[in-house]
Amino acid sequence: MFKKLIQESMGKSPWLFHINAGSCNGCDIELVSVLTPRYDAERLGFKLAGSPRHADIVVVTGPVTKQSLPRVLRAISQVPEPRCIVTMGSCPQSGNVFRGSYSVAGPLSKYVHVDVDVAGCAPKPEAVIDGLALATQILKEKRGQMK
Amino acid sequence: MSPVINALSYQHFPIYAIMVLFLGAFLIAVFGRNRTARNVLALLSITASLAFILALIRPVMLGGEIIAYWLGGRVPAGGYAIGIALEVDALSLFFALIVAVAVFVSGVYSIQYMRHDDNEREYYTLFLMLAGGVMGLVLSGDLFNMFIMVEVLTFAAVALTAFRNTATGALEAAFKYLVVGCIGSTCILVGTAMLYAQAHTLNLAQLAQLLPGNLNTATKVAFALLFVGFGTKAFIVPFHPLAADAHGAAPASISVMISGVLTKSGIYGIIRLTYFLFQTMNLGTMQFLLVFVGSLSMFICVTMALAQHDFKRLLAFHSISQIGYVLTAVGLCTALGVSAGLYHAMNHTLFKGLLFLAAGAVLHETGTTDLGKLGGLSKKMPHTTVLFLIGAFSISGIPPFNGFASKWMVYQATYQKAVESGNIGFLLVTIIALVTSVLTLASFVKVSQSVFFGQLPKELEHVKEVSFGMRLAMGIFALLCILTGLFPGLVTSYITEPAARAVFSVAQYISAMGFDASGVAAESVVSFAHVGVWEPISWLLILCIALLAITIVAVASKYDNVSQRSGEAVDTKYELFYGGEAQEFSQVGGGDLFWGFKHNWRGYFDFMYRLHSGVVNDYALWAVVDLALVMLFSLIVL
Amino acid sequence: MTIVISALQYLGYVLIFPGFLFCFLAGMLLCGIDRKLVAKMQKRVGPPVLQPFYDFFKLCGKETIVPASASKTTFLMAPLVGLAALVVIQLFIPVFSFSAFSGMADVIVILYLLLIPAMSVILGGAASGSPYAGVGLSREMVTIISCELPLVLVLLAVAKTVGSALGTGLCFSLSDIAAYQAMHGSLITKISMLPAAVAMLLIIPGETGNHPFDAAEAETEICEGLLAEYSGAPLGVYKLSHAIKMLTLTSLFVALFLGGLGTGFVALDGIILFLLCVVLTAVSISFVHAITARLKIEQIFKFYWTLVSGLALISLVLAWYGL
Amino acid sequence: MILLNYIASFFLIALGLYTIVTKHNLVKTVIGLSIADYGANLLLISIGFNPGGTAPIYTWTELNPSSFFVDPIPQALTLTSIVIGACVTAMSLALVIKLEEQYGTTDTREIRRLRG
Repeated sequence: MFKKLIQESMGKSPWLFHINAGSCNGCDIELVSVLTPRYDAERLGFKLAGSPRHADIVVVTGPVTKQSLPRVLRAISQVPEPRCIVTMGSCPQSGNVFRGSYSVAGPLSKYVHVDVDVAGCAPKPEAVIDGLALATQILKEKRGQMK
Repeated sequence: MSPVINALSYQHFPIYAIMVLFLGAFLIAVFGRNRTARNVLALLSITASLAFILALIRPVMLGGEIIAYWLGGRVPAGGYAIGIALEVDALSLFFALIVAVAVFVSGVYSIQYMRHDDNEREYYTLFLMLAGGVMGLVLSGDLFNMFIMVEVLTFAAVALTAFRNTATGALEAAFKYLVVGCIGSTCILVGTAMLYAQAHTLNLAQLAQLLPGNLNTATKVAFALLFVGFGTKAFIVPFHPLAADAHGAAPASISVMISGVLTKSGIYGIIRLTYFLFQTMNLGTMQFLLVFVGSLSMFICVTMALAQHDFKRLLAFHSISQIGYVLTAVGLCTALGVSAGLYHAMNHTLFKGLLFLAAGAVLHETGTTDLGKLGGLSKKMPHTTVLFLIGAFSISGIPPFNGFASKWMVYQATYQKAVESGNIGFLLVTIIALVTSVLTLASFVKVSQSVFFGQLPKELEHVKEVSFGMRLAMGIFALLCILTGLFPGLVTSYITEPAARAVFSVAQYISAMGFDASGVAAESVVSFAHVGVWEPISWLLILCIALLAITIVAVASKYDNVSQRSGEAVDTKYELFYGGEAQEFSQVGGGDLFWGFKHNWRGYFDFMYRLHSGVVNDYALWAVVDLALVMLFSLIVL
Repeated sequence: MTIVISALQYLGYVLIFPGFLFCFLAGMLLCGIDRKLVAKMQKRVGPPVLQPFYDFFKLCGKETIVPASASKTTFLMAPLVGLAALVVIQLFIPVFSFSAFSGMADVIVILYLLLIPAMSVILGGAASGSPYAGVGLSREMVTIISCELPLVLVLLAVAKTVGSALGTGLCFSLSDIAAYQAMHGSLITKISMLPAAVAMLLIIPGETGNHPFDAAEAETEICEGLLAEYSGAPLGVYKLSHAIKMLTLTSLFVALFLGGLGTGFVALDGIILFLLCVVLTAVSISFVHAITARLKIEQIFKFYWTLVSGLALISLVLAWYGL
Repeated sequence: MILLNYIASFFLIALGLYTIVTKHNLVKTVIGLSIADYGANLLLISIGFNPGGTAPIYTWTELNPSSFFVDPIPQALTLTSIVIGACVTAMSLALVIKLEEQYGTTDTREIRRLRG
């Protein structure tokens, strides 16, 4: 019973940790707007956590520059299992307008398994919420696969 | 009765308890070249002294007997005491008990702790002289003997403070202590002389019989001189900077002696002086003096401690802060207050001893006590950490350790006094005491973060746990801390209340020596009634049940199934979170940990820092000003 | 046989009411209601009221990472000790006329018992070795110092008021305070106790570390401070402790100032207590949270040692002169 | 005559304290301590003085109610006190030498590594 309870809870209380991997700040602002009264993602249990140790979902924005790559990977590795990685905006998926730049190491999926991609430059808040909701479902599944 | 059996009667135990220590000092000075002989002699004499004192508990503490012992059988002739006397009532025995226990543990600790020092023979000689001096002081029934013992212990303490004279500040501390200590001793001598000129006796009991009611200018001045003299021994404000210097510079085992034993002898002197010799404690103004000085010591020293950067110096300031509690509670002149004060005095010896020994263990292994250079020792010295935490919780008054039990009684006593006397000043004292307690906690959080938790500096990678002997000594103190905290009822009814009752039975004290006590009021009705309730055993039981229940739930739900780094492989998962950066050494700690607090008090701290200038002339000036003020006070009030 | 029954009864107190189960359910609900209320005040929908339960169970299902530089035993045991100590405090606070373990601890003891959960957070954080925890520790300790002075003044004021009314001079026992209020009505109806009650309301968010006094666990600047390295179940236990602390402090307020509203039926009293706690939480935690921004640590100290202490001192002086 | 003794003894004590408080040289501080000590000793010996009394040296049989002698106790006390004073002076001078070696000065204003 407890296992089921925990698995259910896993889908209802996803805490976010936001990593800026060289973003232009457009997506960052959109992510914050998701938590504002208008969209209020907290009604789904979303909360911004201060430390990766507390997080369930890592939201990465920006094209993953060479400077930020080791830091992003380190922070992601410090998130306890089960965890989901969500890329937000087109940059971490493809590099967007920064593609081919000498300083860009992305896309992120070259280095870690990315669970959800939310495309757009910047994605609409509705899209972000949709992507995060999808991530919570994946989180729940991952929890189910754990012992 | 045959002489042998006579010599084994407990009547002789007080003098034995003193003499074994001095004899040990002498024998070590003569035969102490061999390490084994030295250790055996030292251990034997401190154990014997402890045994003699423990054997006296039954007749004196429980039986209520007062042992009057005339050296050489020279009993008073013609109503005047001509011989040297020892007089042991429950109060003396209480302090002797503290002394004996502290000396014993400190001695056990010394054997391992001082192993790497040279001149160990001199160390043990002086150590036992110091112990014997304090023991003689608290068991003496004679004012001049008290002076001699004060000189012996001051001398030994100064020499021991300077013992590691290559360490920073040891000589300086010793010199400052010597100067102000000698001013104090001279005060005691002059005071003794003036009392002798008036009463023509040096016997405490007879002085107690003659002095009250016959006060003139000379005796009033003598009171001030003796008060200041014993004040320097207790290091109460304004003598606290010397305590900080001396405790900080001395070896840890001697810091235990200075803070646990020497300061108590000062408190003992003040109690004897105010409650017995002059019997002035029923005066409101006299209570004010003690409570005022006590509260001042309590508060100034705790704030000074918060600003310290050195482990032992911080402990030294706390030592005086706790002595402030004792003096405040004793100064209330209520049965509960005296009992609380004595209880706290005992607890102070236990937990402060433990903390100093822990500081010594850190110094022994790392070679420094600078809070800014230490950190993360809990992984290297787990036992010392646990023992230190027990001491820290005790001194900060976290239940169920002993500091809480006695502090709680102090609050009860001060607040009760405030309500009974209708004096709002005592209310302020209660508040100061409570706030001091939380500031104490704060500075021990600072120490535990700066020394035992946080990150381990590279230079301390080689540190090991201290040897078993040192841990044993700390363990004894820790065990006593827990026991006296868990059974406050037993401690108060068998140890502190007889002692407190003795404080209020001056008439018995006088008549036990064979003097006429008809002029002195008989023992007043003494009530130890509390207002509050606190049952540590039940609390602990409930806590254990709760903790057990939580732990069972936690273990059942695989709480302890944690992932932890295996092997030495570097895995970023188990690094600390540094905002994504690689882990590097960054220890948050040191003296200024509580900047949020200090910022608001910066004016006060700047002022205090300028005041504690470290120049010996300034401290001497404080002593002289204090003497002048107390003299003025006693001339007006008494 | 009777011993077994009474032992079971006490075990029931510890485990069910007013011990664990009650603390767990009521504290979590309180926390959920608080979050919902703050959301409503900010014109948001807000999380479901049961959100703290979801958070707790989710955290139980997460991996617990012990950092390589942490002292494992302290790191893992500190949350459990803190939780147990909090539950025990709740046992000592009477539910109106009913008190599970009366005559075992008085208000001064409660004052000190409240330090144990705080110590558990501080030591647990310190044991993790994180510098964020070091900064958080400093701020947490200063917050404790800040709250201590006004809390002491409030408790002394109450002790004096009840004591002089009962003729004993002073009264530290919580059950006596409850009994007095049952006879003479709540203390908050006394003019002299009003400033103390207001002070106590301002102390509650400070003691629990809620907004705007949460400098110690500011997640935006020092990554939740002391809790920065905690993950999984131990973090869940800390979140639970935080929720129970809200319950403990609000029910302490009820015991000190709002006694005498009980009915005599324990179950009903429990519900009334909980409702009062909800109201108090709404006033002192949610409302303050919604309208203020986080204070700096030195501002917290100043606020408590001047304004709040001043209020409590007024009460104490009024009580002293019997007004 | 005896009054002069008392005045002198308190003057000596005050002088000693004055020296300790105002002089910044370690050796002078030690001298101040000694002066204060001498003052105390003078006070002690004056207290026991009876004008016209003989030395308090009697055998048991010689002692009778009419014998008039100075009080022996203060003399014993003074002796003890002098011995202690000598020890203290020796010790403090030893410390002064060591301090001079370590700090390179005997000025008390420079010897303040422990402060605050």
